Amino acid sequence: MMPDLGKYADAVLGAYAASIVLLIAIVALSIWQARRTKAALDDVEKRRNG
Amino acid sequence: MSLWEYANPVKFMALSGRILPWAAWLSGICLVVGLIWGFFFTPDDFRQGSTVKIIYLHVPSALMAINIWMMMLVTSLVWIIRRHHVSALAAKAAAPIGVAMTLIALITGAIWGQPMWGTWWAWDPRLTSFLILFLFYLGYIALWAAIEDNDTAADLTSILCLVGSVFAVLSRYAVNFWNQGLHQGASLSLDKEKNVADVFYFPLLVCIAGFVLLFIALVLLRTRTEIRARRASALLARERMA
Amino acid sequence: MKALLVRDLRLAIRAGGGFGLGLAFFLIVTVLVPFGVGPQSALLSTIAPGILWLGALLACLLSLDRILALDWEDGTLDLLACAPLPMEAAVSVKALAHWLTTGLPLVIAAPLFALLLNLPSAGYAPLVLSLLLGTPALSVIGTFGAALTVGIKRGGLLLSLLVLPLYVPTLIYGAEAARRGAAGLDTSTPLIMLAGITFGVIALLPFASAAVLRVNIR
Amino acid sequence: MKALLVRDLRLAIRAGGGFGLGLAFFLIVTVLVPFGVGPQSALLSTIAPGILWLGALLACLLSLDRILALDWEDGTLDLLACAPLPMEAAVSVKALAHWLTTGLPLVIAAPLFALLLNLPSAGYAPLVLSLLLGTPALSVIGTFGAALTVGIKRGGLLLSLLVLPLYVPTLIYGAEAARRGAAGLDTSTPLIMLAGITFGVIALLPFASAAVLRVNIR
Amino acid sequence: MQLAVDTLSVARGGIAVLEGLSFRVEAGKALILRGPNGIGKTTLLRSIAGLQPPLNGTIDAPEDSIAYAAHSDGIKHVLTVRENLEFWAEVFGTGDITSALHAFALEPLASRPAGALSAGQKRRLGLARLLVSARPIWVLDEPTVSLDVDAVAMFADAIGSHLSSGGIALIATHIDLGLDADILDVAPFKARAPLARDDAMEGFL
Amino acid sequence: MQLAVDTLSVARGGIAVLEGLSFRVEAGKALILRGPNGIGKTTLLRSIAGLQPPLNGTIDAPEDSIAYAAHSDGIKHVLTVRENLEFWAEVFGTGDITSALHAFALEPLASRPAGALSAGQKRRLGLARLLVSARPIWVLDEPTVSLDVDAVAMFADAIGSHLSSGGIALIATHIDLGLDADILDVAPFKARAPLARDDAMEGFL
Ligand code: HEM
Ligand SMILES: Nc1ncnc2c1ncn2[C@@H]1O[C@H](COP(=O)(O)OP(=O)(O)OP(=O)(O)O)[C@@H](O)[C@H]1O
Ligand SMILES: Nc1ncnc2c1ncn2[C@@H]1O[C@H](COP(=O)(O)OP(=O)(O)OP(=O)(O)O)[C@@H](O)[C@H]1O
Ligand SMILES: [Mg+2]
Ligand SMILES: [Mg+2]
Repeated sequence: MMPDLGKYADAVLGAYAASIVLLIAIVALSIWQARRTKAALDDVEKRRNG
Repeated sequence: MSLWEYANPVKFMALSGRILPWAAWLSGICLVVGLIWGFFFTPDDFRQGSTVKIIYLHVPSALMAINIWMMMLVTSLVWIIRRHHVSALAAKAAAPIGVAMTLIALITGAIWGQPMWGTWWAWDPRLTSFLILFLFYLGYIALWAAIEDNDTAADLTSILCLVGSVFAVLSRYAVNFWNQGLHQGASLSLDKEKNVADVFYFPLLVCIAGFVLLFIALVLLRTRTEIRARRASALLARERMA
Repeated sequence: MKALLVRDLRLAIRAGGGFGLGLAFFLIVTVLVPFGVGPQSALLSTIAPGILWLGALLACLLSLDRILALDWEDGTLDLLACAPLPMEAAVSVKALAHWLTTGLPLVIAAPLFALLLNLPSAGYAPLVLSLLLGTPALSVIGTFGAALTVGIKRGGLLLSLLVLPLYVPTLIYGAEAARRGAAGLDTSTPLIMLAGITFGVIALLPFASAAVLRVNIR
Repeated sequence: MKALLVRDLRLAIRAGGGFGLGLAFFLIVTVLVPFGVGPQSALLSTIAPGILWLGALLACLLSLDRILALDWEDGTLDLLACAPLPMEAAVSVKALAHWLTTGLPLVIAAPLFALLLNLPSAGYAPLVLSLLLGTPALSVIGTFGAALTVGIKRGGLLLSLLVLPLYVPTLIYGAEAARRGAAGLDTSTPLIMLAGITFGVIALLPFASAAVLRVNIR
Repeated sequence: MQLAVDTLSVARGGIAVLEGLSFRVEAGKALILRGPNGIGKTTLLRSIAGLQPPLNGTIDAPEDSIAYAAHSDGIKHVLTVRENLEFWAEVFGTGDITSALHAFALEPLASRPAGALSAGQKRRLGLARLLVSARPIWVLDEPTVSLDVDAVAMFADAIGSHLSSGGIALIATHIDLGLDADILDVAPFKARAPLARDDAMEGFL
Repeated sequence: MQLAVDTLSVARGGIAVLEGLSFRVEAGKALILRGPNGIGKTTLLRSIAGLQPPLNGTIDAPEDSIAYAAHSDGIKHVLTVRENLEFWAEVFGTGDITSALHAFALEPLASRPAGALSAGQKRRLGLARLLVSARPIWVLDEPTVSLDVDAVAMFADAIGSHLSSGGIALIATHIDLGLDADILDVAPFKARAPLARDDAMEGFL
């Protein structure tokens, strides 16, 4: 299954790993912030609407 | 029905809520397909060997890094001229994504440079101007973070974005004059116009589409977050006054 | 406008800051470099033009927050905003005062410091010329940065972060001119570019600075 | 004392300054050096250890005025002088807070920036070690300088001027250790000297800083 | 000449603090603003002085006619009292500062650096600046803070002659100044709900 | 416990401003200092608080017993009201801030950044700090500046309960605080000739 990366395996795998970590980080950060503010807003709205 | 109506937060929330899942799913599909296709099912380049596979990350992220700044420039202008809050918030929301893209381009480039040029980093014009772009992103985000009043922050960051763009172009020319550079130099067998074979080209296109869609999904999500945060703080203030 | 210039110069002298300190910082940077990179004179004379330009840039940078922050804190900017003086003129005058107290002394003293770093003798004239053409741009761009960060308490470091990428083109052409001069090459292209940048920012940036300052005051 | 430390750290984070900006300045200095001296990587890797130490030093320097000036301006120092907290403890805590927000991040980020300057791979460990040993001394000495200049409005440049000569020994040993490391030589002597300086200033300088501060308050 | 304010709403930190305020001050009159702490007097005065845009409503005054004075007097500590005043006199193109020095009994202090003044002396210098501005409308935020009885009397005199020469004064204060002036309590105009800054903002609320 | 000042002379900028001042405040009493601008009240209070050395004479107070409050309140704008107070409570080792918040009606503002307060609200925060310091002697320089009528009443209450629990207050002010306290006019103690700071200086005069 795994393609033969030859002597550059480290470089290719490293690049993929680093990029995917960064992509996941920005996605996770965005989702986490979205959840948190949504919860905070819902909280305020609930208080306002009784 | 003009386009500007979507600058109203309510309309924007409704529309973006509908687009967001589509963009998210499509970007996920494109990224998975493109990256798997590129990583597992493309041949090695005859000179670069397997490192050519880095192109599927490097080129899309580099493209996005530049284009996100362009998008911020446009939304900043819209804020300055028409004062639509969603526009300013979209610029704010886009910046961290731009930072992530710039970092990916820089890191993959550096990792690629080690086998190709024998060095992690060289002061090549393109690399250098990328580093400067990175600094502009950082300054932009730091300025947003440092100012409490939202509209003031929007005004100042917009003007910074404008002035920064001019200086980014100036730097690009200056850097070119300063050093001829390695990027796309003789060591490269890949040259988009002539040499990129279809085997590399099609998966690359899919990856680029994936990155674009990912950006759209993220910027919508983050803009929604910013709008909610503004609403929450407005409501809190009203509560306090009551 | 003359009143503002005179007052700014007077403040710079009285406050024990002004002329002397920018120079002193420049001196200290040039002195510290040999401690950092080691004392080999060949190496030093290669990097001398670049280090001198960097030192001038950092000395400018460190004094930027004096341009507006003091006037902000004690309310002078509020009062100036009410005064019959366009904000564009005010920021230009302030940039000019900054250049007179910081940039100009650096230009004059640079040959002296170049001695410390073994600058080749062909390099003196291009160094001074490039500094003379380039430092006004540093002051004007710096005023823009100072206007951006004026509302922020101790925005000094943020100011540096915002301003330094804007300094890049000036630094590249300036140092390139000084370097080519030291190597005995033709310096006209970088000098022309430098002059272009300087005139461009002097003509345009005060509008951005004034706009930013108005936003910050409100 | 814990309260003071927590408050200082909190202020550093809230004020949008703190951790990030010192780093950003370090990054920018390392980025600007090649623009100044030119892009040749052989030259850059020779001067890399010295430039990195200088960059760290300047990043520290720029943030020194945050240590005490803000507390002076809003009267906190007057109030602290009346509080049941010895001044020596207060200045030590403030130096510690400064190191945690500025020095430590620099130590951690240095290897990354070393990459930009093509530091030879043997140089990484000595560079980090020397910074780890040396930056606390920079913070403590800087606090002394900040205490000296605290009464002076915008004493930033004067502060640099006073502090830089005091930084020279630290810089010499630190850069020497990093340089020897990069050249594959033995680094133990400069590192021991560096450690000696650091422990010496940590043990003694707070008394001087406190004395100076008491004079300045009255 | 007059200062007219019509259904004005002002905001601080993006939140309305006063709304629906209307008043009119004729030449030769003074208006004193009163109201509890935090009601928005400072915000109102800054808006009238043109330092921040109003949320709503209009402020009508001849152009370049307003002189504003607040706690921060724009006094440079390293310049002398005379140099401080001369600077403002030049900026406003008036030139002569002797009468301003005299009005606040600053002659004996004229060559003292402003940093070496006591709190009340500094305040007197800040008020003297109004005289050299030669502006007809004075907008003053708690002008008598730190002043002793004599100095308050000097201030009252200065206001008196300003008004009798056709000037206007708008003053926010908590204490009695002994001036013969109308008093406006701003408390009833407290904003009920924070208003959005413009239509596009509506969605935020 | 008492605060006793004996033939005190104080100087500012190296020049004596007040001399030969003697007074004594017993536990449970307040003393109000009055005098024209620039007479030296601030200088006197700073000397008593130990912030500057007196020129002559003695100041007698138990060690670590003085809390000083002036115009600069040591308020951090980026911290909330609660965080500001908590910091001082920890420094003085008292811990609980609820009663201090309550005494100056700061509860509704507790989680607001201090920078977003009005002038009077900031002053209330500055005064609340006195309560968390738990020090018996309060040395206050114009404490009611910018305060409205309600807030002045809160301040008077705070002083009242401080005194009735055996505290001491020394207050410089220009306006009437409505406190039941002795008043000392410092004007007669104005230094006649500038004094040298110590014997070694004598030769210069
Ligand atoms: C940190 C280092 C690097 C950075 C910041 C960087 C940046 C960029 C940028 C900005 C682009 C432009 C995208 C576009 O406009 O089309 C790009 C494209 C590209 N880069 Fe890099 N790069 C780096 C290192 C490398 C290395 C080491 C290689 C390979 C040896 C490489 C190969 C390519 C290729 C093949 C493209 C292709 C697309 C085109 O022809 O424009 N890059 N890079
Ligand atoms: N950034 C902000 N966010 C929210 N509210 C704020 C902000 N800044 C100020 N405020 C509030 O705005 C209100 C108006 O303040 P302003 O300074 O105008 O009051 P004032 O009438 O001058 O009071 P004082 O008599 O105490 O000086 C205050 O209640 C204050 O707490
Ligand atoms: N550096 C200095 N050199 C000479 N005189 C000074 C200096 N600093 C202050 N003074 C003078 O010392 C005197 C005492 O000032 P202080 O601030 O103690 O007065 P105060 O009684 O508090 O006045 P106010 O009621 O105005 O606050 C003033 O006359 C002031 O002008
Ligand atoms: Mg007010
Ligand atoms: Mg006083």
